[in-house]
Amino acid sequence: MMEAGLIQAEGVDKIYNRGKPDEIRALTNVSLQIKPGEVVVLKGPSGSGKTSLLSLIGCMARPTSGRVLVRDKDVAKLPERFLTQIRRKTFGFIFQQFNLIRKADVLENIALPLFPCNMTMAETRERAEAILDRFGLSGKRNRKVHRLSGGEQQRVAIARALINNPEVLIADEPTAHLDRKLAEDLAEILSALHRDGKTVIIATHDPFLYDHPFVDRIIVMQDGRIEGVIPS
Amino acid sequence: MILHPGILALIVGSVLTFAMLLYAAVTGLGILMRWDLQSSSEEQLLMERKTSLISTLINYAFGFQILSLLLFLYTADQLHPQFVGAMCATGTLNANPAGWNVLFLKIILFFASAFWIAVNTLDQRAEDFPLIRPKYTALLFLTPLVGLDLYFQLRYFTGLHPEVITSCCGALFSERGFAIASGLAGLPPRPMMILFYGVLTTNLGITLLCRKTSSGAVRFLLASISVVTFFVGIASIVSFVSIYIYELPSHHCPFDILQQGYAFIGYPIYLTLFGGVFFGTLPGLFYPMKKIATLKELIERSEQRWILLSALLIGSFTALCSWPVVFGHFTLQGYL
Amino acid sequence: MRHLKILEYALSSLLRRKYKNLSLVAVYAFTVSILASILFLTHALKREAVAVFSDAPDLIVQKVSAGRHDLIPTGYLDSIRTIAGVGDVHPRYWGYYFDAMTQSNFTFLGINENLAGLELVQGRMPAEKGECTIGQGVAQAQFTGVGDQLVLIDSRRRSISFRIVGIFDAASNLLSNDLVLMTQRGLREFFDFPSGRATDIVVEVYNPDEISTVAAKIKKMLPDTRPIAKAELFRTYDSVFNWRSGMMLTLFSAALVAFSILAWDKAAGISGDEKGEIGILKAVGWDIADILELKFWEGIVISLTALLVGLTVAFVHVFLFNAPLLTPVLKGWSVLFPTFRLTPYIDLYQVFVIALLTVTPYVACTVIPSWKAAVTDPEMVMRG
Amino acid sequence: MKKHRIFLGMTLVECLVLGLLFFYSHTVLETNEKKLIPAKQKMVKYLELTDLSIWTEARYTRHPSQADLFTPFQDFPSAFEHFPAGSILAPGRPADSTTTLQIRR
Repeated sequence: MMEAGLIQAEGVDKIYNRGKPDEIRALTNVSLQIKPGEVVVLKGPSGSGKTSLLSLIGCMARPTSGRVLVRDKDVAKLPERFLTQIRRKTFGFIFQQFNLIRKADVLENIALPLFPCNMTMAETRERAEAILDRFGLSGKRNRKVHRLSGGEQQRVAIARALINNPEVLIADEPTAHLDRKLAEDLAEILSALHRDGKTVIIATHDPFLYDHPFVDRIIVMQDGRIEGVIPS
Repeated sequence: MILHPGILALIVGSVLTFAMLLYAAVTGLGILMRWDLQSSSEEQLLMERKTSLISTLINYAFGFQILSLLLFLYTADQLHPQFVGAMCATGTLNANPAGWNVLFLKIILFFASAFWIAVNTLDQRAEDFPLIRPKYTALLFLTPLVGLDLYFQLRYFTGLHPEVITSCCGALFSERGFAIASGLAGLPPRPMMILFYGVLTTNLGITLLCRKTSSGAVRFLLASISVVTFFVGIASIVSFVSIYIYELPSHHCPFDILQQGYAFIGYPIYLTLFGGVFFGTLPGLFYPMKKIATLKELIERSEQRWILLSALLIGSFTALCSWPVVFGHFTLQGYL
Repeated sequence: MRHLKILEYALSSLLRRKYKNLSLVAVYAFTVSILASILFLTHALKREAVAVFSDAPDLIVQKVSAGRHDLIPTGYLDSIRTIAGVGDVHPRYWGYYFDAMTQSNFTFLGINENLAGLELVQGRMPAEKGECTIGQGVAQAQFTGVGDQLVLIDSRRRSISFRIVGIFDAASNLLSNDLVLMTQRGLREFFDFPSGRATDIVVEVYNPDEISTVAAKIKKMLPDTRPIAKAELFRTYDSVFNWRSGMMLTLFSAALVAFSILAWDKAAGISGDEKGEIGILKAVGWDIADILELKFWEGIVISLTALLVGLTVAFVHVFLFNAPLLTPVLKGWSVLFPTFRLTPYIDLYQVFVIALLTVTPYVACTVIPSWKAAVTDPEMVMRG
Repeated sequence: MKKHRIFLGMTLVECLVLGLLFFYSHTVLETNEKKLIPAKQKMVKYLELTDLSIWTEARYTRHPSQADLFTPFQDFPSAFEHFPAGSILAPGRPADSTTTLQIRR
């Protein structure tokens, strides 16, 4: 198997509410390829289709037409539960909003992706604790998430994305709600992941991120199409 | 109609189950008509998601079916003092012809829903919904059965007039009777025992053979002998197992063994028989589906488990039935 | 393992909305306890009747005249004695008495003069005409005790006083509450029975299997009579209490329906908060099946807790406190109502029926709404 | 992450409490069956009683097994229903219906 085939999109269209008055054409004939270990930035103004493309790549949604291949497996036609399985094994997500469960505590939030997995409670806990340590959150493990500061919430969200030890990290506008200091922290974490050989896909229009040295490639998007690729 | 709490529970539960299955069937009809795995329309996506709802609904319905089979027998048993001459559940069932229909339907539903769930489980583990059409076609047949069950239950319970004299189970299961059930008791114990052990040994033998070969014929044979085992098993319980348990030469009632007085021995006996027969028929039933590429491996993996389970359950059934025959104080000598 | 973890998550998700869920469990447990109280109470009464009446008369022969129960000629005794398989045959003398002062009904029963004392009586049995033994209810209504006089008005408006020689124990209230026992002679004089008549006739039948045959023979020989077999007595009690509990269950099923609506509403009206949560779960890799399992566990936790609590409450209510909330319903217009301590007869069947009656509607009410929540599009979370 | 243990533990405790109550009922039952029930049976036997004395307001509620279908209307021409006992008490079935049936047979 070629290295090239980690994630591949071929002529992907995505249309929301097809056949209805509020039909939206989000992506048109998008093709791209992402190699393992690469850091790719999707750049473009809001509404250019970045998020739609991320959800297709991340197996959150299925394309209207075209193919999406994850490790040479066509995921476009898989039933939802298989998509979920692939998503759980392969991807970690950092959302624009942190998407934490507000009233639950830190430990629970971090362990969220592990609940439906087949491992013991102790093992789940162990893994959550390890990742808590790594992000310096051990002291706050029983704190409710909505009582944490923005930066801490950000770290909880990242820790949750990494707990399954995913190959690919997908981040959608990760710096949108962060100040400069926290954005730098995030960039630090992302470049560390890059050094560990993880694939990172970021959608952003924040110059601080896409001009950052760890970025391998910038894909420029406009109106649901890929306008150009800038290898940096 | 007798306003009995058990009857209320049965009817409430059956109405709810029927409503659930009706919903499932309507959805299933939509799936049968518009299913297109190649399409990525939102409608198709919704249908795919609905399949998981239907699985849940049927799991619940099946769970209730098992409980309602027990509850039905229990209630029939509790009601027997209301009927002149009725000495156990048999008498209550005789009080209205619909009673036996309900019992048979509930047994059929037990197996039918178990099969549906087996098919569904397998189908859900394959990536391309290979069995979606047969599955939902079967659902269209399962739903009317549940409706029929509800109908017969209502007919049975509304038609129960406590004044009517029923033939008591002594009369029904004695040699003089003419119903099917009395025919079972009429089967003489000695030949029945020979038949019973013969069939069970054959069954276990074929099961072992199944573990060795992957031939389809052996699997069909196992399925057929399992069905035979079911009827021979029930007939033997009526014919001789019951009298060894009750230690009375004329008491053939197949329901009394479910009672506390006999240490609930009926539950393991029926459970092992039903379970063993069910798992015994699965390999034969699924054999034709091995043609489907995505299912072949799944079936082959599950098959070994089914065969093992069937052997274990049938083995336990034999042991449970033989226990009172071999170790009980009661002997049939002099009655034969 | 997976199931335990989803249970764990279900619990913390329930705890996050603890007031809402606690109130749900409370209402649910209340419904269960009402239904269970009814079943426990009626079942215990039924079993008590079956246990206590095992030695009731085999056959009672009443005379029916113009469709009404009438006094029976004692001449019938000899006709009945001629039937094969019949043992002792003797008349019973009893009747009702309305006590205007306390506005209550008593049951008068005439007994043989030389009846031995019973265990559940303080004092002794009436041995001569002017004596009586009374039930607790009568004693309380009249504020009397052993040694006092019981003054009654007979059919000629004469007041006649009886000396109370014994009072039944409270333990036998369910049988004896309204009884006034006097000698047969005393009773016949009091009610002014026509000579040669009795209230009804008790027939002993040697072989219990022959009771219905004997009954048929009596009916054929004396067409104006109505034989009542012991089995019919049991059947009456069985159906009275089944009917009664069934009726009450039907009445209280309104509560069950109301509760189901509450459950449906609770499950269907999922708040934006919960919806968001489910979206997050789906986004981080929970499948529809996992979320349905989560909802299933939530349902199990709520219904199991409510069921167990409800059953316990019902048990305490019925058997430790003698069902104070249900007695008004049972009691009705009876002025004399026995304060009885029920023997706690319970079998698994009762529990099974209660569980099915209460859990099934709840599960049914939550399944479709929870599925609706489970199919939330994970992509929704990406878009915020 | 111990909530499931607490829950399972609590459920077990609840089951235990219920079990103890049932066990208690069993012991009460035993003592009653040894002492009270035989005494009551004896009472029924000697006094030849046929009914429980729960509702004393009318003949058909005081002696359900001795009354017939007409009894409710015999007490008084425009008799009140003896609510609730009368309304939720299935009237005694005519006892001779069974015997006549048997004669017919």
